[in-house]
Amino acid sequence: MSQASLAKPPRSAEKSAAATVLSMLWRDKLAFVSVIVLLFVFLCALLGPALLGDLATDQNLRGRNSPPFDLSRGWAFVLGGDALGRPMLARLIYAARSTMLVAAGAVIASLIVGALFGLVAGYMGKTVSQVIMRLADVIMSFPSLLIAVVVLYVLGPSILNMILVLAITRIPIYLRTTRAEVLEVRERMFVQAAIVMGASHWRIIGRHILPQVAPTLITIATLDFAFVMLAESSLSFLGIGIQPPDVTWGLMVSQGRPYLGNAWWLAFWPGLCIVITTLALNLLSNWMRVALDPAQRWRLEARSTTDE
Amino acid sequence: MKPLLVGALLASTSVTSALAQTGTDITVVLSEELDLVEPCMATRSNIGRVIMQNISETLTELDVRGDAGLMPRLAESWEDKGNGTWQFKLRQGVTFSDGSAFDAGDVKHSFDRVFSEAITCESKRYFADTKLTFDVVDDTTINVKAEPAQPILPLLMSLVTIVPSETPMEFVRDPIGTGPYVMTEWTAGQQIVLDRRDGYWGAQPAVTKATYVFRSEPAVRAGMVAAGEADIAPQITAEAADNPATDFAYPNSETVYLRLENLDAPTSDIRIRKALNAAIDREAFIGTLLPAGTELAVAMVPPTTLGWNPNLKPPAFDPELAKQLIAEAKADGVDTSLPIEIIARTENFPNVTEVAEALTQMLTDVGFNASLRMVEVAEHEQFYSKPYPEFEGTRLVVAQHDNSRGDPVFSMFFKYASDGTQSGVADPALDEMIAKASAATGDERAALWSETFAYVHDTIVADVLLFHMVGLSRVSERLDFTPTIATNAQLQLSEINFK
Amino acid sequence: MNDALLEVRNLSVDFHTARGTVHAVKQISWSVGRGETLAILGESGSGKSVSASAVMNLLDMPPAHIVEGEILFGGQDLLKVSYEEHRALNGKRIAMIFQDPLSHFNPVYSVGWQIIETMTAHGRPADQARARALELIARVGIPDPEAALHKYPHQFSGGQRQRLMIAMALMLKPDILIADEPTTALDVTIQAEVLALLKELQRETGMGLVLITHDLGVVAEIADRVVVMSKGEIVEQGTPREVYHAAKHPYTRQLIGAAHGKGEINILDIASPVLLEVKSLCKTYGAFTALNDVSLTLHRGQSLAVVGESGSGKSTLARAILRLEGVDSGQAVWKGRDLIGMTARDVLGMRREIQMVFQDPTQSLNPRMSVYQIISEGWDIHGLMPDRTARQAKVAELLEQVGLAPEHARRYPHQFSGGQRQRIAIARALALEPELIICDEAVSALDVSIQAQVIALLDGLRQRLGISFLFIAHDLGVVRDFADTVLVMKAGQIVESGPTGQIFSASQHPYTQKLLAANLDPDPDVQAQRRLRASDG
Amino acid sequence: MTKLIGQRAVASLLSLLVLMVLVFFLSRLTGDPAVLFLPIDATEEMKEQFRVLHGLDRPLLEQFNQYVLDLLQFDFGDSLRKARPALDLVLEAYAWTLPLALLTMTFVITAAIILGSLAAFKVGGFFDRLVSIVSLVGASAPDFWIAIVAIMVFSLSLGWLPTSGVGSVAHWILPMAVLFIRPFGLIVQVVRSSMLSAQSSAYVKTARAKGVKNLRLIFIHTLRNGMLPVITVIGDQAAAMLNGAVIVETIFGFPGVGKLMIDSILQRDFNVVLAAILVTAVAIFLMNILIDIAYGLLDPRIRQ
Repeated sequence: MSQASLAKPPRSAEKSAAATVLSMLWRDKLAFVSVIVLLFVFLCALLGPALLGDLATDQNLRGRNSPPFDLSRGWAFVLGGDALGRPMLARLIYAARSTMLVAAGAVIASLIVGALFGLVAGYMGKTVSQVIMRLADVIMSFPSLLIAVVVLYVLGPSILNMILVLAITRIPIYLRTTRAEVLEVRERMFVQAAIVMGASHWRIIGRHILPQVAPTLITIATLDFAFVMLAESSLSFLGIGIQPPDVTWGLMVSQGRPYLGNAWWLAFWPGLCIVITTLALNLLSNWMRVALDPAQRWRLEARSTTDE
Repeated sequence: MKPLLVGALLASTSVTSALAQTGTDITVVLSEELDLVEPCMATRSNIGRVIMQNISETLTELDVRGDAGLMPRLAESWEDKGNGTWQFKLRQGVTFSDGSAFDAGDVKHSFDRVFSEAITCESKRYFADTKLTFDVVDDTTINVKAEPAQPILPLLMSLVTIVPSETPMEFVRDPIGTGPYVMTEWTAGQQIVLDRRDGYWGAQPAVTKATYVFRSEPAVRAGMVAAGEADIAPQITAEAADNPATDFAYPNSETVYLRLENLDAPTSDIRIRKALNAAIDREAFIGTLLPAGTELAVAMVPPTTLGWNPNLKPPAFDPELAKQLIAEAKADGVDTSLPIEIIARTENFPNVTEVAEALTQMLTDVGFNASLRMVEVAEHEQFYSKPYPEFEGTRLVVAQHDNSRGDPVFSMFFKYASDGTQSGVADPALDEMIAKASAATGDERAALWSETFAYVHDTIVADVLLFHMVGLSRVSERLDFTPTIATNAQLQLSEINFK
Repeated sequence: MNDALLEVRNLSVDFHTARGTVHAVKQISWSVGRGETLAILGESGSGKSVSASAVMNLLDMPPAHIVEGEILFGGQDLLKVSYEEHRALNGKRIAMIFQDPLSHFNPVYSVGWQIIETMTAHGRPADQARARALELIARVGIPDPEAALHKYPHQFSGGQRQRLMIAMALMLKPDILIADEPTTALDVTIQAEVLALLKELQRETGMGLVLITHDLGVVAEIADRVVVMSKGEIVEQGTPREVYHAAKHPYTRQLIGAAHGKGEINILDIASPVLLEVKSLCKTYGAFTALNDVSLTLHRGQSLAVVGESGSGKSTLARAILRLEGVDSGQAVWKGRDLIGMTARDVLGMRREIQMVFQDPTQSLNPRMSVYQIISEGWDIHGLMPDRTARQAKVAELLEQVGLAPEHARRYPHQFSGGQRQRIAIARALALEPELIICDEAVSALDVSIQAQVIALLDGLRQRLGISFLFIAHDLGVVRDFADTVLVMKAGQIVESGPTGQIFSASQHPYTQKLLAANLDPDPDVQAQRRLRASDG
Repeated sequence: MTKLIGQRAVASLLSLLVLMVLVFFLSRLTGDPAVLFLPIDATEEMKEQFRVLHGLDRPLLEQFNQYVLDLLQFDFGDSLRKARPALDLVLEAYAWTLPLALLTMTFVITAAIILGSLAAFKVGGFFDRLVSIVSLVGASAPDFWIAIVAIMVFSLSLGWLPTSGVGSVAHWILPMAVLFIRPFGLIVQVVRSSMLSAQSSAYVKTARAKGVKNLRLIFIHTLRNGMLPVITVIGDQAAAMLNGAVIVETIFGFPGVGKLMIDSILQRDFNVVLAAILVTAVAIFLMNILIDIAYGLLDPRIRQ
């Protein structure tokens, strides 16, 4: 490990990709912790609901708002109980799934659609590009609240529809970024080189342009993940977001807000979950900015740990 | 750019500060802004709280503090002339805030406005099937003829505010009334100011000036009174009401219930309806999700209403009974596995979401295939009013109904008659009972309503009646004021005194 | 050496980077006196600029770390003075100009503002600074100085910008001017003018000039003394003549050997068949004429050079032949078929036969593809070599052919040096076994010694594989050792063409002659003679 | 420049048209305003009367034609609920939103530039990390949560500031502070990284070689260049604020356009929604032109 990858590194290139990524992560301790946090959240989202069973949903009106750090009601109540007497900890784990589902769904959907249109807008002629950009403008100026109400009213409140609402509002971000990057990348010499070799449009887009654009998009997506979580909670606050029995952290904060004065833990823990996850995503995206760029990657590649 | 900003700041500072209330001026913090300050819309509670009896007055007034029943206001007396005609003797020496004198012509004009095609006045709905003809006898006497005869016409008169006959047939922005206050300022989005006026016919109230401001967050409203920025916060939540010295609970005339469709499977079976009633642990909500003081409902109207039946008992919480009833129904071929969707509206009342979640859980616990759907107000209306959308199972609509008018007639037809807009029942016997009670007067009327309530509650178990709600108001300690059941719909400044 | 104005003694500088410590310069010493010109000669990575940056306190510390040494100026050690004292010297007593004046001017302020700031930053009144600026702008040969004052850097040409940069440096009549590659990005004729200007100004002011360069020609033209640097060390020093004629260190000798213009001149084999015939190509961009009736003939196995300064239309010609750009009129007949009118489908076939090597290999290689992917991409496109093992073998073979190792196939472009990258680009071009390779300034971005290697490689390929080359360059010297025929372009037109030997020895057109004259010879004696002749004529 | 603005205007006008059509028809999918305006017990006749009064009974296309015709005469229609011209309501709300947005953005920009520049000056230092962490954490918390906690702490517990409303200068502090957090967190990061890359630019080297002082180096030479990417982000954030700060306005009872918008959407007050969207779009268009002008002022290369 201490072998520096100096000037011309015939370093054990056989090292598996996973190991390389791990060691690069280890170099940035904050990103490392972030990944652990996110993995944990992801595991909660994946397995939590199945493991918890009814623990997260069983109500107890007469034992509501029990204070945190009291183990007399079992480990699940270590973070207190909510307004319906359900254990906060179990609720948080249970809510992780839909929170992640909404955020990831919205981000992935908007990323795919936005990037696709952005590629087309950036690569195709001026007319197509103009039409797409104007459409993006329209979406940008379309108030997300109205989209939310339209979708909610016409399609009903569900996680899928919430994903739809949030995805629509985020499309322009990816579209604009992709287009701007494509406009720049397509003028680069290696794209010209590919044309000289006879590469088709799809090949140029897929092999030469997309890989250059992807890291930027992924970095933005990571940040956007955080943004979407906050946007979702804002919609919940306004009463046009996720509705029970579905539950997300954002909804929990919103529902806990009347209790801030006398049962702070109802809104505090889910808020903390959002802050921590958002923070982790931000730090991870900073790391990715470097790690996904081959020219900068060396900064994170293994080197003597005694180096400062 | 700078002058603009500085200007904006200066402008905002020039607005009277709401801080540090002193003397006899008060500030009231309401939950939502008023769209209109239109007298004929005063029956809408958020408008009524500002206008009703403060700016505009009515001919009659229902006593909610004592048991005086219907009291004179702008009408000094009234009598049934028979044949559906009532004669009202009007108070003399009353002037509007614009200086003009009040007479019978104003009363006629006020009603003409209500029934006008040019504006959509709320109070019109109370006269849905009644045709009124006005006959101005002299300046202080007016005959009102109702077809068909309307036994509670004097009570209905407490719902229509009187405006001067010059008032145009469109929504006004500067309401003129006979009340003790006059609106002196309306800054959209910010505040409405009422000033006490000279020349009011009655006793001068203690409050000289009332400023109404609007904050949607209950914690903020409660906090404003605590911080001295406001004197009355009529609607706060139980969570925010943590100071017994300032926070009052009072029945607010709202009744929460689950509307069942008696024609839909599986709720068409009375055993299922009984099971639903038995499955709900009503007591568990009180003092937890709902404020202490909330009462269990046995009728659509609060106990202060005419004909309320004290003999009815709320169904006991008995999950075993519920399960047994379901099993019986199932044995008789009722498909008890059909989905039951509980429809509740966000922000219908404080903690509505939690209440709906708990209800769902309770129904699920006894074996119903229940699920919850929270909807927003426009969508709720679709489920609540006819025609109801199709559904494979049945929908239970969580609804809140307000009747502070003292008579069940304002509720029973809509909620229980076959043609009622929000009715889940189609029972000819019940239709007849409602019609009979509506037409009756006096003690007979009370008895008939009583009977009807019993029929609905015990005989056909038409719905799942849940709670008579309480409202919570925070009142500054410097005021001598106790909120009442009417505080929901009106807030008479003349009832407020200073300690 | 006692009259040295500025003296660097035993300076060692380390850079602490994530990859470990790099010794940027090791115990180097040099000095420069009044009126003297010292050249610091070296290739990229030799550390030639480090000592100058240390003099100006421009090293970022960290990562830089001055290990030892001293820099003596006006009786004090510049490494020991305070930041504020050092700042007071910068621009006033010691000034510096840089390569690439476009990026070294602040793009958002007017040129006048920036020139005047040199004086106001040192407390001189603004009106005085303005007068001085006008005087100097006129002196460096910018027309209409009053107007120039208010213009922005991007509104000038490259040569003008460098002149303005010089004016800015000379505002306070510094004792020392450090010029870091001042002419590298400029056309040869402009380079000659700028060097002449520097020399004149030096004569006028008597300042000491430290000139950092990679170009032996520049050294030969201007330097009184030269230090040669390699890998952070001074390997040779003396007068340019001493160094050129009696180099002791192998590196210096290699450097001198790499200078072009020494080898045999290639002769065109007229017997070989015609491969490409360009007829009357015309192309305009708005009012600008990029190609004006350009015609040329290229034979199989020929290496045809197109030489011209920036804006001459030489790159447009290459791009037009490759169908990367349309033309207004004309033909380009490739093996009997007109490339210009070809359908998209036919173009694909043509793409295999004509390949291109671009100027900057850093940009022409996709940074996210491995060398293997880069080289084999052409096969994917044209559906060739489906067999994986055969492919791997062929990639390895190609890498060896261009002087790289087969195991390099797994790496990514950023892991290579500039010369290595250009070899990868050549391997990529070779992979499709083309008949013609168009090299667009393929060696301009490379160090001299690397240039020589790459040119030797191309020449070898031409001889062994019989590939034809269309070689586009701005520098006549570069093409002498490689091309058999030279076309000289100016303003979209071919002004002269002929066999290489003829162009170099008996050029007809004055522009060609001017180019040749401006092309600096690495031999100080040759340059001295030329100067003599120029001053006579 | 004028030509650029002209092109932009044409493009924006097209987008505006599409936007108007979309909003007009989509909003009418969301239900009948009559049932929301009238009480639940209202008769069908009353509802019908309401619809007739507001032309909601006519075919959708006819309604749209009428709307466009009115719009051409600068008539945005009346609010269905407030019986007032929709445009008046929107402009009144803007009189609050505009100063709030401008003031907050002024503070955000000032603070972000100063703190971001200073953080970039000593990368990895204590101050740099402090700014990064505080801005990240602040920007990661739901704003309604921050708003309510801020009221509890500063108004109720400490009693320093009024809880809400718009009476005096003090009333503006909390809403502005809450509104400040997120754009600040974002912009300070952009300023920092932009300043970092500007600092390593070649022209900074030239300036140092000229003997330019440090502070002048940061705030005269680097900042103007570093501001170019920042302006884009500032534009986006300002646009978001011109859309109204829904949450902050709702909680603090601030009569801005965000509150007006959410209320109108929830109440299906179509004319107000449309007017608000159109006015906002124009405001954002004007702001984008300001941004373009700012670009031109900062960077002479863009002026041509």
